[in-house]
Amino acid sequence: MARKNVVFIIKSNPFSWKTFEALRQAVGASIEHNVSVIFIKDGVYALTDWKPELIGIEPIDKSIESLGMMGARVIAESEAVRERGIKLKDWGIEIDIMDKDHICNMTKDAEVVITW
Amino acid sequence: MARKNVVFIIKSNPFSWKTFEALRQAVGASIEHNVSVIFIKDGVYALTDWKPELIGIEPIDKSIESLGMMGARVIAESEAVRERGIKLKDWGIEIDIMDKDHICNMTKDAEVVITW
Amino acid sequence: MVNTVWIIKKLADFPELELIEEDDVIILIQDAVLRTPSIENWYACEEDTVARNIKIPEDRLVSYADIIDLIEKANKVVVW
Amino acid sequence: MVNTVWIIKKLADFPELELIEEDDVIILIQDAVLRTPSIENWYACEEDTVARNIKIPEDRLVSYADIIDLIEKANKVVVW
Amino acid sequence: MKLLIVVASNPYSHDFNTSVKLAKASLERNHSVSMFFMANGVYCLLREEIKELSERGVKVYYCAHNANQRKVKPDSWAESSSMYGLSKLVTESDRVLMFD
Amino acid sequence: MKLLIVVASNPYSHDFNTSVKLAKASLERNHSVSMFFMANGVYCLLREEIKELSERGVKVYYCAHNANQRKVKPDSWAESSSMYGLSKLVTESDRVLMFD
Repeated sequence: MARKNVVFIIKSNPFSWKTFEALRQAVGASIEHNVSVIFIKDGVYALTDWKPELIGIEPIDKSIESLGMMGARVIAESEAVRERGIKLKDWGIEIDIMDKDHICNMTKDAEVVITW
Repeated sequence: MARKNVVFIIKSNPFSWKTFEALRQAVGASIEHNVSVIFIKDGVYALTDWKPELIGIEPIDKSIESLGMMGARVIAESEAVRERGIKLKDWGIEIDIMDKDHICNMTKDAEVVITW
Repeated sequence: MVNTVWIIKKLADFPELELIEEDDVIILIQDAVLRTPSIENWYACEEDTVARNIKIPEDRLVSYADIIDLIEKANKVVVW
Repeated sequence: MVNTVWIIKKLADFPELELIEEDDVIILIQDAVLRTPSIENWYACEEDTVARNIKIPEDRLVSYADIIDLIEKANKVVVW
Repeated sequence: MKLLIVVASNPYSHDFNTSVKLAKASLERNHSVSMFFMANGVYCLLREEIKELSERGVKVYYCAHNANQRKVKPDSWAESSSMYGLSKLVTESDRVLMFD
Repeated sequence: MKLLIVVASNPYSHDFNTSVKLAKASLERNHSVSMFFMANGVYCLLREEIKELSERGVKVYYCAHNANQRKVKPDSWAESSSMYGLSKLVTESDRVLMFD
């Protein structure tokens, strides 16, 4: 079966079940696809040191760790991070900071784009 | 039991089940309260001649008609109507067009305010 | 040849313009039909437009079958 | 004496300023804690703020019990 | 204080979290709390948190029409009601919080 | 064309309407259609429209974890699956539409 380039884009609702489900989906996909998970706009907040359990949401740490183990890339939009003046948490895996142009190119090159 | 001044404010999602449920709620309340249903911002679209059944939503005509029969007031924000250049449908009951200032005063005077 | 079909649900959520290429097509659905975009290749879902009583030129309206055909002809579809 | 307590869920949904009176109080909850308002009498739900790792001065933070007390003291509460 | 919390949001939303936490805080302040679930809020009746609130003294009501429409069959700790029932709860309550 | 529609939105949303209409239109064009329900989308399995699509040839899958979590018990016309199952459907599909 063909391995595909699959890009997940998390662009809003960073502190929600949506982000949790998006990451679960990305982990599942990373087993047989080349997966990149890209956080843009308000989505970048999901990569800060927030506390999901305080607001009744399951933590996303395991999902991000799994993405790292499966060789998936995790990317944050540099403009979005800078504009919000936020600091990303150390998730134990490498988070690539990438500018909009590069993110555009990755999206264009992807075979499947899934947005949340 | 005390009859209360209850204001319902529909401010977004005009073409949705939310509007349908808000109106059902307002009809129920109008049996024993002085009800005003105020459409502001994008909410005013709900008073145009739209076709809910085309997008899988139940029509709101009966609810608006019932509001009229129960003596509830139905109000549209004049600025919101003008900015959007829309024409309100003839719902068979009187729709008051009211400016923001009046709507503010009604909201301030209300005992209960329910927003959608 | 259509490159990417962008299905847009809300206008506030409009994809960055740099994402859209010349041979891409934009299809407005749901409440996105309330405001029309400033770019060239766009269509609006007819049923969603008629349901909202919005005036959009006939030649911009597409049926669900048309949308499926556009998706089939394109390389890729993105719901944004 | 508090007149109306406004509970704000999203900043884009901020009530028109003309709605807010001098003796009103605003409480930011959920994602509304991401951006702070320009007016005087506001608080933010502590748990929602800490959960999002947002820095807000201590004296602006209120617990759920505080929120309930503010609602009790006010004439009216509006979730906007 | 008699507090009425109306929930029309689904159970995996911020509104669910907020309304549960506010209900708990009210109980701790010895207020009388009613919760009314309607629209997508009726799915909340399937969550343990609401059952627990009911056990701790929150009166739980729901719109029977919405529950029926969504094929949700609430347990007996939740009381079947209607939009007219909601209206009567508004009469009895000192404050109403609407989450949708 | 093999079309995969993933639905994470609740059944009283615009996304529900859009995905049902797109699935119908695809069937009429003789495409092969799969629908995958996850997150709040699993509540959609309680709606007749999805059952009808299944009877007309749409393959309906759902995330068993999400259904279990939400106490939704799907009928047998819907196939229990997982995030890995979804990944395999992505492999087989020519186009993927995500609604959330």
